Amino acid sequence: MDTEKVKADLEKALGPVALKSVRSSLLVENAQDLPKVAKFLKEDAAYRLDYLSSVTASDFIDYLETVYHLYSMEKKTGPVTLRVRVPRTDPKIPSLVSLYRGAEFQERDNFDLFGIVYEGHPDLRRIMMWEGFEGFPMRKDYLQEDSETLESVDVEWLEKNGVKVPEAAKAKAVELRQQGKRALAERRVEDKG
Amino acid sequence: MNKTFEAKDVNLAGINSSLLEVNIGPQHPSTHGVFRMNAVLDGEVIVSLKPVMGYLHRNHEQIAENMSYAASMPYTDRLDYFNSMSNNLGYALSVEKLAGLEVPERAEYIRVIMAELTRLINHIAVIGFLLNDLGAFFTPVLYAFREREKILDIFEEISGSRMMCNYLRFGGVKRDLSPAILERIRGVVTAFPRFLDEFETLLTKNEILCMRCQNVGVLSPELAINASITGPLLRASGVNYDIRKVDGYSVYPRFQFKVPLGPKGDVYDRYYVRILEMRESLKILDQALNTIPAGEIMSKKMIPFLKSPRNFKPPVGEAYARVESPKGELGFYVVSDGTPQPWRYHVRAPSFINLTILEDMCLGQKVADAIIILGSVDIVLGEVDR
Amino acid sequence: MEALDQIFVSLKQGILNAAAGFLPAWTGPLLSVAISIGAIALLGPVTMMYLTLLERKVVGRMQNRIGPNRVGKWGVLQPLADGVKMLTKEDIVPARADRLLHLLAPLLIVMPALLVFAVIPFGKHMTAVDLSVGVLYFLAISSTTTIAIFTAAWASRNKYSLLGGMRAAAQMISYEIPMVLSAVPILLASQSLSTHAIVEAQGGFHGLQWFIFTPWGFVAFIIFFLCGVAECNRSPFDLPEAESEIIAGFHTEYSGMKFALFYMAEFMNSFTLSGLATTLFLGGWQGPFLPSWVWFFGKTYALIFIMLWFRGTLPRFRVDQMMNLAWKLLLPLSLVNVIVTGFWFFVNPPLAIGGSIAILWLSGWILVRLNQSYLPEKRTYQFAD
Amino acid sequence: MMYFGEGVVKGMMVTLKAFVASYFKGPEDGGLFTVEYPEQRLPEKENFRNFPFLIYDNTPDNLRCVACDICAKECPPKCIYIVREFDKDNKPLKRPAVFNIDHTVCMNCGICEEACPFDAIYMDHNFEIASAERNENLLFRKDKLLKSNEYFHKIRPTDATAIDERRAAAEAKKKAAEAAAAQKAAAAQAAPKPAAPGTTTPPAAEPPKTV
Repeated sequence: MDTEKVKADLEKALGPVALKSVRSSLLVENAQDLPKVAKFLKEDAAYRLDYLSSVTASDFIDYLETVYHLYSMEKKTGPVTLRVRVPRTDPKIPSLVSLYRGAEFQERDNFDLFGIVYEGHPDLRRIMMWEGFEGFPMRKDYLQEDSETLESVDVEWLEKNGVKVPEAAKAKAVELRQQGKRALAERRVEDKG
Repeated sequence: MNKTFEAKDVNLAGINSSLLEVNIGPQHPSTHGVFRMNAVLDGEVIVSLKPVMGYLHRNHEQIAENMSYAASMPYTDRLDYFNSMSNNLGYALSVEKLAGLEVPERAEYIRVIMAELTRLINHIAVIGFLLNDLGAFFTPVLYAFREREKILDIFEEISGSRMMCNYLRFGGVKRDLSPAILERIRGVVTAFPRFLDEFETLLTKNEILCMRCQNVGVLSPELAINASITGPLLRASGVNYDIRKVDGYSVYPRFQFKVPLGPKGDVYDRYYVRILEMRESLKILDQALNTIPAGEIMSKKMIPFLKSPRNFKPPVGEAYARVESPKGELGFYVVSDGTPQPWRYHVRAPSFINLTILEDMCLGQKVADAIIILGSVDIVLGEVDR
Repeated sequence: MEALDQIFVSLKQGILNAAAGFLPAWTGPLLSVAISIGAIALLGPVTMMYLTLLERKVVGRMQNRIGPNRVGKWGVLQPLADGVKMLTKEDIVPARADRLLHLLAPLLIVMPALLVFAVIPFGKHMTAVDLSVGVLYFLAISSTTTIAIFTAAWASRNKYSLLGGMRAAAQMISYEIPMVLSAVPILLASQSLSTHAIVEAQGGFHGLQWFIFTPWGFVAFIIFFLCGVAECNRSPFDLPEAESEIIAGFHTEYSGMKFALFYMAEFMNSFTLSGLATTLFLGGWQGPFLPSWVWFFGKTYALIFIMLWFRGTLPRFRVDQMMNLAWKLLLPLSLVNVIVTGFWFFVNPPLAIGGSIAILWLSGWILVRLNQSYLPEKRTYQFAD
Repeated sequence: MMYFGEGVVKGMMVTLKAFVASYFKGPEDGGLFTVEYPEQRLPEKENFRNFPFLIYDNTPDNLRCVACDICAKECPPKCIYIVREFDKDNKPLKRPAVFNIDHTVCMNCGICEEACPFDAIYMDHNFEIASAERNENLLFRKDKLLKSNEYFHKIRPTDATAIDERRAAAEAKKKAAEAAAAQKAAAAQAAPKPAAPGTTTPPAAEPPKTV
């Protein structure tokens, strides 16, 4: 479905909607009117896009993005791809669960791995990681926890269970606690091939 | 309508019986992997059921972002480890779409043959495990695995490994099918219907199976479409949506086959739609084996990259290709930034999304029903947790 | 043939005579009782061990595989290996379990299983205790296993075993009634509760006049056998220990020798119930040429093969379907069967045979129609393009 | 469906047929097909790939691997570790001093076999390498990895012969090229005068690629 025709229809039907076609998809400039666009595409007789195939988030360093692939099961027509971009600092996108029940788990998955908050999602919890996990693993700036160096919490736990912790490790733990830092592994510079 | 016991009939106000909260899983004989269901039971009837997953989460998508395109092909085998060939096919299609590669005729036919053989394996294994959850003590599973062995031997002969095939490459396949192998595949394909008939006499009209499976876990077509359910689950509810027909990817439009649809969308329909789908796959395999053309199996542009996969740099852009894997729509969304490593790699896993409405199907049913509803949804945790 | 038939009886007599030589007279009866008890105490566990092997072999063969054949020639020593493993396995008792009841439950379940051996007529003159109320004794003792199972479920303080215990209580009580009622026609026909007399009553046509060949006997046999399978929690009715739904049901928290006792009780129950079904319906040790105990063990193991066959093929019922089958199908059918037996004896033969078959067929058909909602529906599948 | 139990009875006939067939029928038509593993074995398939191994021609220190590190870069789980060998006055040699493959990490995907330009590393058939100790026994060092070309011919005959032919052809081409170059050098050295400036000397034979 070529994006120009879809863009034209949307502007005709919804009036002031900032749309920009990016490669083969349609960028909804302002995140807030995403539900309006999706609702129109779902109910309009010409489109009937009643099947949300996949909700994918990705991290482009200066913004976070969510891509929606919409299909119509009724008319068996091809994908209309919507795209929403939000700043990294406070990523908020209105949730589509009220329109498409299928987005429920996928939005939770994106929240868990990227930290994009989907407003209006009935039960926005982490789905892959355990509750106490901090950080969003799929972001490009995510640093893994360095498993070699011990933090003060680990040292206490080891000593409580009768394990003799070497002096150097204990000193490193105390120093980390004073600086208030977490033991994070630096990003191993992957040779770009 | 199979009258099941509704808690509402009996007035429990007088009795102050509390609800029993049971964790079914993650270590449980019939959750098909490390999958947990927080079930709240009123006697045997399920009042609420929250799925919990993530125990097998390896962050396959981040691993793929730190490796070259070809290096993450063996990892796609481990997504849904029951059908590695259709995972490979999905990934290969999305990268070929991204890089605009042409696949020679013979390679396309080989891919269709491999995908359909994987569909046979997956469906009989699923039916076998469903009967295991129903209590038939391993007999259907072992009949199914006896047939599965024959097909896995063929995979081992061709790709080198039974389940982790890593057989497809971008632009073609790794090794050609010798005439001897084609004969062996034809032998398996002709012997399969006889096994299917025997399997059906054992199961389809079995009164206990019918009593246990009919009108259990009913899924309405509207809810199925709205919840992005795909695969045999959707077609059992009567929605005619098969990606081999809709997208017509690879050389599927050249084959005549039908799409079976179920009338009611309960566990029995999902079981029987899978058996009918196997018969359709056998038709496709027959036609593919008869009309497979000769020719080379790798596109010219990709032969230099066989020796040095790290130098394969697709153009900047993104591509989303989807495949009708035996569990549903398996999509691969790949974003390239011109370097040999993908910028973003996302897998649209059918089992993960088919679980969205597990609770809706299980409310009001019994514990025994919840187990077979989960069995009929057919999840594999490698794909759910990625 | 007579010598071979009475070989065990003469063996016991020989021992008694030999012992009488140098033992005081009053020890005679004690010794005879001791020998009988010894025989049963040996027969019970050994049958159990070799039933586990038979089950694994038969179900294995049904699944195109060999079954245990590593320990001993055809896996003959496998039961010994299992026994040693069970003895050496650590016996874990859950922290918050009720320790006393947790220990008591396995004992409570094995005692009835062994007591019931007393009334089974293994051969001519080979019934341990020829009680005049044999069948009543059997049914009464075997119904106490429900309490043991529920104690096990409640004592191990585990949600799954609680579910299993509830299911066990519901199942065994609701299958007790059709089982007893299906034994009533046999008691009417042989006018006695003693197992010995029942077998005697089936002695006509040199040992082939079994009760199963009468219409009401055949229906009663089917009901009795199905309820028997349900009583010892075996295949289509193995809800109390449904491994795919509630892990191992009431014996989830048992390991080591305690678990072995549960296992032993289940197999001994299935042996004794098959034995009783043979006694009531298949003419116990009655048979044309072979020695009497060969006939008894042959028929019993045939019924046990059917139980294993169930286990190798059939899926499991759901709780409400299982209860419905007992209360709405088997119970009314067994009541009608009692009436038909009466009709059979007080009407002259030609009308009796036709009439009873007609009544039973009609009542069966009506009952199946009444349970219409539980019958499989016809489904049509379209093929879209 | 006339009677209530008809489906169940038909189903049980299937299992009874399987039970009887297991005694009288062969593995092909429904009988027993169990292969009792340690005593009997399934015929080994040529394309089966298990863990990689290094090939040497006739003596272990004449191995084909030139420590070019391509397979270590290509390996998805990064389980190959290579250190190049240096001779006395530390000039790099075309041989690996250390070549470790960690078998607990390797997933036998066969990408190193495809990527190796010197036919040095191929997938083995030996899968019985279970051991009690994980760190030392499953980290295969160079000596444990090296296997002869004859062994390669034994386990993968068709591939081995095809590779040997290709190597022999490349060898022959290289010798021919050297002979031509040597013979041309001799000719050029014997008669330098007649080389008129007009005739451009034929383009030097394309240096033999060692692929």
